[in-house]
Amino acid sequence: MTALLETRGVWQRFGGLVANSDVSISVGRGEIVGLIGPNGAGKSTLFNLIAGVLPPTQGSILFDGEDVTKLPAAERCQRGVGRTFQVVKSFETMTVIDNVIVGALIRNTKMRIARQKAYEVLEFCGLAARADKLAADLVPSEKRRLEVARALATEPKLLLLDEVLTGLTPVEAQTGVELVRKVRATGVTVLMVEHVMEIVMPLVDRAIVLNLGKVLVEGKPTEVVRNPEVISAYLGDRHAVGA
Amino acid sequence: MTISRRNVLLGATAAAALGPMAARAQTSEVAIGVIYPLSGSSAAIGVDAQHAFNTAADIINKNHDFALPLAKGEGLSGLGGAKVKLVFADHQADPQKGRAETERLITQEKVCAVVGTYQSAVAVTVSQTCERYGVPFISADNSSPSLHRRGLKYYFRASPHDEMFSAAMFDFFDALKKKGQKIETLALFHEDTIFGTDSANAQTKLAAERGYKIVADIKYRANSPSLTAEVQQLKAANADVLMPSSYTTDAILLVKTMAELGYKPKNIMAQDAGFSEKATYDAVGDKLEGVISRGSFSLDLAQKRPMVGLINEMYRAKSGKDFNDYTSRQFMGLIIMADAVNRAKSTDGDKIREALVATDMPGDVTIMPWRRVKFDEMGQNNFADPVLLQYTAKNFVTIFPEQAAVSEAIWPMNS
Amino acid sequence: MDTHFAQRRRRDLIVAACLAAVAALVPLFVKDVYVQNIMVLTLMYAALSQSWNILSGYCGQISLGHALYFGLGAYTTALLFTKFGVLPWFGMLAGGAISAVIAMALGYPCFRLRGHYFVIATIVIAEIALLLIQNWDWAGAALGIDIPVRGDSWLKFQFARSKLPYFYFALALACIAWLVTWWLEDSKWGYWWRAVKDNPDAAESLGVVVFYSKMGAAAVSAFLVAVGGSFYAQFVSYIDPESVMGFQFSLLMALPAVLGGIGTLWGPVLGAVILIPLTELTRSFVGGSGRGVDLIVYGALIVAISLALPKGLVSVFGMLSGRKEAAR
Amino acid sequence: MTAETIIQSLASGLLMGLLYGLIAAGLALIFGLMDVVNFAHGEFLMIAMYATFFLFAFFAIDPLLAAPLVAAALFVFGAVVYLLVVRFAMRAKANAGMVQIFSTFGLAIVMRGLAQFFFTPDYRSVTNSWVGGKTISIAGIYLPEPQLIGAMLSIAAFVALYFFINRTDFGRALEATREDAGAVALVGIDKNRVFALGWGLGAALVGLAGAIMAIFFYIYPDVGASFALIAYVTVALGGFGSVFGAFAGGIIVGLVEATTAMILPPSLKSVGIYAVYLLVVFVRPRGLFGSL
Repeated sequence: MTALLETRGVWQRFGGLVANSDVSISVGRGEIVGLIGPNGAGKSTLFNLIAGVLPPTQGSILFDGEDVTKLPAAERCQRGVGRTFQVVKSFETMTVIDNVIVGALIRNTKMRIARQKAYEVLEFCGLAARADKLAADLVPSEKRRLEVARALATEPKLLLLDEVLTGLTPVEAQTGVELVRKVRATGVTVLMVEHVMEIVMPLVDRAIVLNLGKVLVEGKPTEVVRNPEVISAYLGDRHAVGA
Repeated sequence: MTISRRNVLLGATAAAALGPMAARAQTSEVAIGVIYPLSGSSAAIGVDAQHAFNTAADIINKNHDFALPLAKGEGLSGLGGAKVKLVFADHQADPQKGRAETERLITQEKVCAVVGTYQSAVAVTVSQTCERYGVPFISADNSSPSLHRRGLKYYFRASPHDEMFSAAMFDFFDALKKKGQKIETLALFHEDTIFGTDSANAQTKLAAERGYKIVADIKYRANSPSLTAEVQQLKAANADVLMPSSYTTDAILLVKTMAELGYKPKNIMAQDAGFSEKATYDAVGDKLEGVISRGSFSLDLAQKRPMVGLINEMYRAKSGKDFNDYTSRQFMGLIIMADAVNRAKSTDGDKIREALVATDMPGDVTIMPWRRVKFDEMGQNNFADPVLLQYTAKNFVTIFPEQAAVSEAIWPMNS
Repeated sequence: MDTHFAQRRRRDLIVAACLAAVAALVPLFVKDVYVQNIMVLTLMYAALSQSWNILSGYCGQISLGHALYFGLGAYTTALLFTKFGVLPWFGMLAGGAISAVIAMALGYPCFRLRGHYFVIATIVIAEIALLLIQNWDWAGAALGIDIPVRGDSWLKFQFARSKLPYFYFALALACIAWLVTWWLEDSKWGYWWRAVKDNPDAAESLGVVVFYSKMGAAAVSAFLVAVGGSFYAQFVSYIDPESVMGFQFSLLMALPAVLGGIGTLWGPVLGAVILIPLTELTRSFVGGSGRGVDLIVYGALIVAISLALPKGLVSVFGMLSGRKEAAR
Repeated sequence: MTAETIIQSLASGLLMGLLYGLIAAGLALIFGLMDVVNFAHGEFLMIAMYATFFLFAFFAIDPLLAAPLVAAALFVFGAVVYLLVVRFAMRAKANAGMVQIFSTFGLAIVMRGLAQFFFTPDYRSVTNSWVGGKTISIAGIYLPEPQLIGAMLSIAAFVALYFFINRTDFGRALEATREDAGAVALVGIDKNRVFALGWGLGAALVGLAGAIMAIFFYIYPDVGASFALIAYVTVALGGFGSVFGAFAGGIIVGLVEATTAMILPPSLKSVGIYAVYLLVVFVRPRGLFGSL
């Protein structure tokens, strides 16, 4: 079986700055993959390339066996890529259920069915009680979950999670971890970007570490955390040299 | 006539409750609607017009010894001495509002006639509305020639329109040419609304007919922040006569810009508007020595007809300004309308209309240099001879036609 | 589970139907043409503002150039009638269609712009159109188009004195604009537009093609505004560039929605019902002084309402859409 | 068309452009400071022109001498407008953009009404001022002195503005407040004070422009409308948030206007300006030098 997502030799340059160089990764169906790395490693850029916010300077991106390199974000969503945003982007003047309906509408154009679907997703994410609240009135952890709910409503094959667990209290983070597991249990593949390794390592099947725009290592989380290159990348070169 | 004490009391109470609106019920007043721009960018015109109309109403309603219809005696004798009551409305230069306000004047204020409007575009809808209600309308100061050619029965215009005005200008050119002056090229400078467009159309047609060459035809945007580029083209063309059709704002800016760019036109023959406004001469009068403007009024008529000077004094007491081309026509508009109401002996629209159709007023009982006031079948007075006025020594003097002229034209203005 | 929501929508519909029915009966009791005229204008502005609200309120693309579509509707109808004898009913549809197409053609480059850049682009495009018409001799240039009125005729949609036919047309137009909004509010378009307004990036990630959403909103909005313009041409029976395409018109169209409550179903109606009679009455009864008092009153009112009630008058009248209200 | 007319056109266009830049500078500053577009900008100009006129008419103060006085008066006026109106507009949590647009637009209408009420709708002009109507002729090219002075003042104002924003403590405070109003509050800077001063400064710039404009332009309650749209286009063309952009935008607008009038009928000359604006933002959606 082919991988669900594959990037082949992806480069992204912004003027003179190289954000991603020759990144080739793949995500198999049903996996939870963590994309980690220190600040400025190019995680977010790669994430945006996969989500279709911008096309790569070079290289190609395959999703579900098809080349989607040139497709815009909305089209990728249509094909089954759902995402969340690192800085939460709720539709603030809309209610929670309405936020999710926007996502659900891509699969169901009948309002009644879309609403039904949105409600189910909210229950799945534990937000049903908040359905009629304005998104602006949610607390930050609820907003994160709303992002996930919205993306899930588009019935994605691949869910891209951008630092959904960062900045949460341990209890909230644990709820988040369980939600991700539940999502995977429904057959959705998950690719999650996290800056803080400790949170995701117990969750992911496989971790890909980016550093300076390149893939440093990839493998099982337990192996990756022990990899000296990863440690020095996280601690920083200066520190490594100084020590 | 006996009036019971009770009725007086009732009347007073009603008047107190309803304010000025109660007055309309009494037959001792005849309401005439006056519709002008009283706010917005041409509010200055409307405010001056109010003074002109109030002056006319004053003359009608009080006893004055002028050889003007209705001046002697108080009120309208044909209606038992009823006083003329003016109801002012603001159309803000918007045709839709002109229409709505006219309807209000007719249906709510119960006016029996309407006078207006300054802007020709508004005159279109005001006259249409009057037509629908069978209420006579006098276009006091609109000069667009298309207005009376729309087959309206209740439309009347005592003053000249642009074609008559422009024809006078070309008559003047022809006369000068006969005297050996060289006039071959003309430069038209006109704003882009209805006034400038109509004026330029008439001038273009006349120039072709009479064999003058238009070397520059510059249409500019009204209230433009700068006229530099326009003036350069005028300067490059350097025609024998510059013929501007501009409102006050643009007239001031035009003259200032010409001075700044070192352009002294050989002659200026202006289509009234800004060039008959006091504000223009207050601002740039020193640069306008010798400018000629068409007009339908001249204060030097007071030399022949003293009442013109006296009435002007009355107007000045209200407004602080002399009569100009607009305010004089506005004044006459009300006099002519009131005269018709008086002769109709009724406030019925059709009767007033018949009286207007029958109007035949000799020129010397007006304050205008007109031959007479008599409307043709389209409601246009073709006897309203325009005059050409030249600005010299801070005054306008009539220079054309010869029978009205008080002095010879200075030509060219800048030699 | 969505009963509250469904109830609210049904209630909106019933309230609207009742209001329309009451409005339809008003002329039976109010015979004064001046007052009728104000009612016609109020309904017309309610319809225009409701239509403007679709693009600017729901979809968040603030246009201060909608006079363009209004003028296009008015000019298309008037030109087709005076030049080719095409009845205004067809002119109305033609004007609407042309406006919708032009709105999309202009949207193509403009919808990339954001914030004030977009607002200014809408203003200057309408200005360009105004200047072009003002200089287009065949279309009457500055002289405008005088639509001859020869008696009453439903076919030609012109009536010499009676305001009633205009009143009922304006009422119908306001109802249609309201119904279209009501219907769109609970359709995928309505959801997409609000999503686009709140956060275009997030909307795009959920499969909403932001660009098409804006195009759709622009087309619907322009079509309805143009029909309003056609109506205006028939109602006033004279149009000239300044009076149907001037910048003032774009503002007048936006004001009822802004003051009533932008992006809400009832805002434009409420705004128009309060604002239009007020402006007409201040002009008629204060404006005659020639001292600008009407402007002071009008302007101060705009400042006061926009500062005191940023969500519009609906927030006072408790007419915010039920879902939001429940949430507060 | 001779070379001379072309040069004259461009020279006049440049002078006019610098003046547009000066008029727009205050708008650019205010926008750059707090993302608020002042829709009453044209009316600020109108007030400045009236102030100049009355100083001249009643106290015989020449507009050139009056300019600093008018600027000072407008400074106070701008600060007061901020404190009375804009401050509240900026607090709006819902529909912030709309509230700003329409509260300043309403203010514009009130100001016009008040001007009509107190000053009457009559057209006023400053006559016989020192430089009014005077013109310098170089090789057949005429450069009117008032516009020349306006142009120099415009350059000086932009240079001063540049140093003010980049080199003074207050300028840095403005910039910092713009970046993060919450953070500056922590270091003891009062946001409202800074913004009020910013509005005052923006209005003072309009005051300078108005004093110069009064020398060669007519004055009446609606005069601002002629310049307001040009000022907005100037700022947007240069790019919101860039004061230098407003300067460049002004020059471009002036030159485009002059050029268009040579090619098309002059009544269409603003079409040139608008078309250039559209072309620029279609290619660069944030204007030439914009950061927002």
